[in-house]
Amino acid sequence: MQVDIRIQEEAFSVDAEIARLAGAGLDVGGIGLFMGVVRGDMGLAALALEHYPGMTESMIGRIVAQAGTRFGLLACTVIHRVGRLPVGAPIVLVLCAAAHRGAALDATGFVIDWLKTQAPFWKREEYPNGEARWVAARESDEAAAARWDAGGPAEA
Amino acid sequence: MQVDIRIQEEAFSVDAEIARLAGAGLDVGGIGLFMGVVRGDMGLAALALEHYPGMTESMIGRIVAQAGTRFGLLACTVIHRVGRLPVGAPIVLVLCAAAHRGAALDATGFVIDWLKTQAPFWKREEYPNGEARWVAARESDEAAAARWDAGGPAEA
Amino acid sequence: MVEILYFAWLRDRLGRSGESLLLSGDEVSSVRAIMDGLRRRGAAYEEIFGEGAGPVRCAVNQEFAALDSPVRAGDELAFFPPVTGG
Amino acid sequence: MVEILYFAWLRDRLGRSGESLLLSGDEVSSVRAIMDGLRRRGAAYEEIFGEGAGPVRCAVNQEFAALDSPVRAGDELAFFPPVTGG
Repeated sequence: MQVDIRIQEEAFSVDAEIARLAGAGLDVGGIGLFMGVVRGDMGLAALALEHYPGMTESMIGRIVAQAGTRFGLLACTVIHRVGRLPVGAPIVLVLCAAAHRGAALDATGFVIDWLKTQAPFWKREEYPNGEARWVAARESDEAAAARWDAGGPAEA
Repeated sequence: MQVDIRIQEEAFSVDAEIARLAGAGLDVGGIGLFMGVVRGDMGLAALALEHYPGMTESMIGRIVAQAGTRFGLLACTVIHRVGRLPVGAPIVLVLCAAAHRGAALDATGFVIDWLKTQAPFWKREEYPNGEARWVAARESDEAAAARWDAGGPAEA
Repeated sequence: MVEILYFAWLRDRLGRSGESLLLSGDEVSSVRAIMDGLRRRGAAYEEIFGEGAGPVRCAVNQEFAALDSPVRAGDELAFFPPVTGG
Repeated sequence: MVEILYFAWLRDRLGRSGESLLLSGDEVSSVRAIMDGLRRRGAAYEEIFGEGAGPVRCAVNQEFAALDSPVRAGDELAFFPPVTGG
């Protein structure tokens, strides 16, 4: 499996990342993608994202490796942005390439669900009036990840 | 819901299509995507895709409308290419934008599964030795669509 | 008139993508009756509609239809294999 | 030495992103013992680790850890809120 995991402040090009997957060979028949975007409801101005360097990459690496085995992935790319991101900005990109569509889409859901609960990132919401508050974790994210199985990538 | 359905010979830019979704407003928090690619296994050289103009657009429109209602989509774009497509070329793009990731990814699977069984496209495989054969429909595609429910978009 | 369309291998075997069929103004036919009529026209039609041919689907006015669906003058009737897009 | 790291609102409230803690070469402590030791250092620590503070998670050497996980000299111990990425 071709794996690419990046934590960066810069924006990314989905076309460029999809082109890079071509390196995974001629067996690719389907590509699943999830892109998270800074949602602007509730008057939010921007999100500031921080992470735990080192641990982030290793946790995402573990999630991707498990997705690769479970879904027979040919390639997987995860890009997570950090720093200050305005409303509408892409935050995270998950790309999974497989021979068939079911595996590609299921793996995409698996990776983003586990990333939400296992990768050490933290979001701070910034409002136009200068107020800021750290986002609280959501129980629904734990439940979404737990759907996939009892153990999950943390146990791998 | 912002809807864009196109049947075309030309390639498409995923970045451009994602940028177009921004028109759906500030509530977009997640974008799901499926891209089908001409798989090169078995020595295939190219696929030739034909469709039933008119019926194709109306069937895809029905599938997208049902996905919009069921998953609360904010925007959905479907682009399906026709004509001769070499190995590695993108065939189809499904993009679903929603407030949250679960809806965006589920809707993406719903649209591509129903498109496979309800939209009148036909693929012909072309081999390097000049042989060509029409692709037979797969029962697994019917089963994948039927997962979503008993009725489905055809009944809508 | 009923406009008949053929797609994919049906068109290849017939060597035509469509044809018109005369139906009088108030006559109500069916997909099955039209197929049977076409089969009597010769070997090429027998090859696409007869026993031993591959599975064929049809649409009336761009909606999937069944063999006993009614067909009237002005309708568009299409024959094609099970779809394989996506 | 144990290298201690703080993230997100823990770092904001403490006003520091990390510090070093002296642990003798063969001493085996635990996450809980180190937290208890820090709480005795003053109000800012009590505010992040005490009753009524928000939920806190920890990692030892970049692996999620439990309160009774062992901590030895040379380890990296991080405290942070439940994660909210993606």
